[in-house]
Amino acid sequence: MSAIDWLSALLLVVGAAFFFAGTLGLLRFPDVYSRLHALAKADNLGLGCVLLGLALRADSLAVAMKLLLIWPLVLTASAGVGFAIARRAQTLGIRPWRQGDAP
Amino acid sequence: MTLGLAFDLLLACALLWSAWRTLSTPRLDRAIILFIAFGLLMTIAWIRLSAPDIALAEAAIGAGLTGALLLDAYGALRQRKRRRKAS
Amino acid sequence: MTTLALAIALFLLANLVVALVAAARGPTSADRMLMALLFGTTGTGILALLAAAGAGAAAVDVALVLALLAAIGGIAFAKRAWRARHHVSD
Amino acid sequence: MTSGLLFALVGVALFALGVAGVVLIAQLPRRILAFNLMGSGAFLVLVGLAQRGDLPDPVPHAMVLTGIVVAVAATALALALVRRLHALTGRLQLPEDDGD
Repeated sequence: MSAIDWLSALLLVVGAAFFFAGTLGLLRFPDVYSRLHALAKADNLGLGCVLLGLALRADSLAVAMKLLLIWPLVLTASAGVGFAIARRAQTLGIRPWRQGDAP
Repeated sequence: MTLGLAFDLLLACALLWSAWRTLSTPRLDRAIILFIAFGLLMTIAWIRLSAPDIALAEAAIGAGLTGALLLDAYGALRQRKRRRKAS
Repeated sequence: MTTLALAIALFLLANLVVALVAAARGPTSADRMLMALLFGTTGTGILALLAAAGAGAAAVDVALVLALLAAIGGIAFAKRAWRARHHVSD
Repeated sequence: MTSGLLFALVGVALFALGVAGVVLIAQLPRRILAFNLMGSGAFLVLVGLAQRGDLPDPVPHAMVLTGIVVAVAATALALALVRRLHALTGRLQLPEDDGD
């Protein structure tokens, strides 16, 4: 195995770890806003690392570019959705969680 | 190859479980979100069956369009019910 | 290397199943919608990994479409379906 | 292929679940969901059993592709009818289902 293969495997494992952290945060965090924060971790870093790791070992340049194209797309989409949900939550009067509140 | 079999088995269990919960939950919003998750699992199942054309249609229609349609209808029904109650 | 991609796809699928169980009994409807968004992202990752594990380059196209359209559900939820405050017992 | 057979069996179970839902659930939007699950089960059976040889049979693939599009059109029509029924009568059930 060459260095590229090792780097790609490392990136895949790191991405999976970020996905796991995002799921865990979504399960454990107390309110909508902090759960959005956990979701953004899985979206941006987890998927980014997985896609970068896959692009490093893609067969052709076209496939690698297509894999890397997914990432900015997901970044834009998740930023838009996160903004829409957070603003709607604020409009509906959901208060952010503070230390000392019941979780 | 046994790893692929494990993947298929887990995917089959997830499909059946989400379908069962979609039908058994009495609340409509819960059922709709479980149905969106079901469409996504179906997309992965089509890829496992080496049918990328169907997976493409299912991803666009099953996960995107049908989910948006159902959520929109749910919002409209809910708003009308509230207005009726208020008047 | 194909084995590693398939193993990580399996791990992400297990992740997805855990989130699915949590979404089915989650406290508020907004949290369930966030779970659905997480499904979209994780599903994109699984499809890309399956493409590397032997499903062919067409799976990457499916991942691209899924990444685009998973967001539409979230926007539809925030704009149309999320009307009133959902309490825990709602 | 063993995965084709596995998913065909899952499709049979999904079809059974969907039929039970269409018959037993009175609330109309949830009945539409059951109808969709039924369709997905039928599609899985078709494609799963088409995976016999080295190359999959393309005819069931084309039929399923058409079926998915028809299913979403039928869902949209059914949802429009349900919204109309709710606007006119304020109910989400058909009249003959009210009794039980």
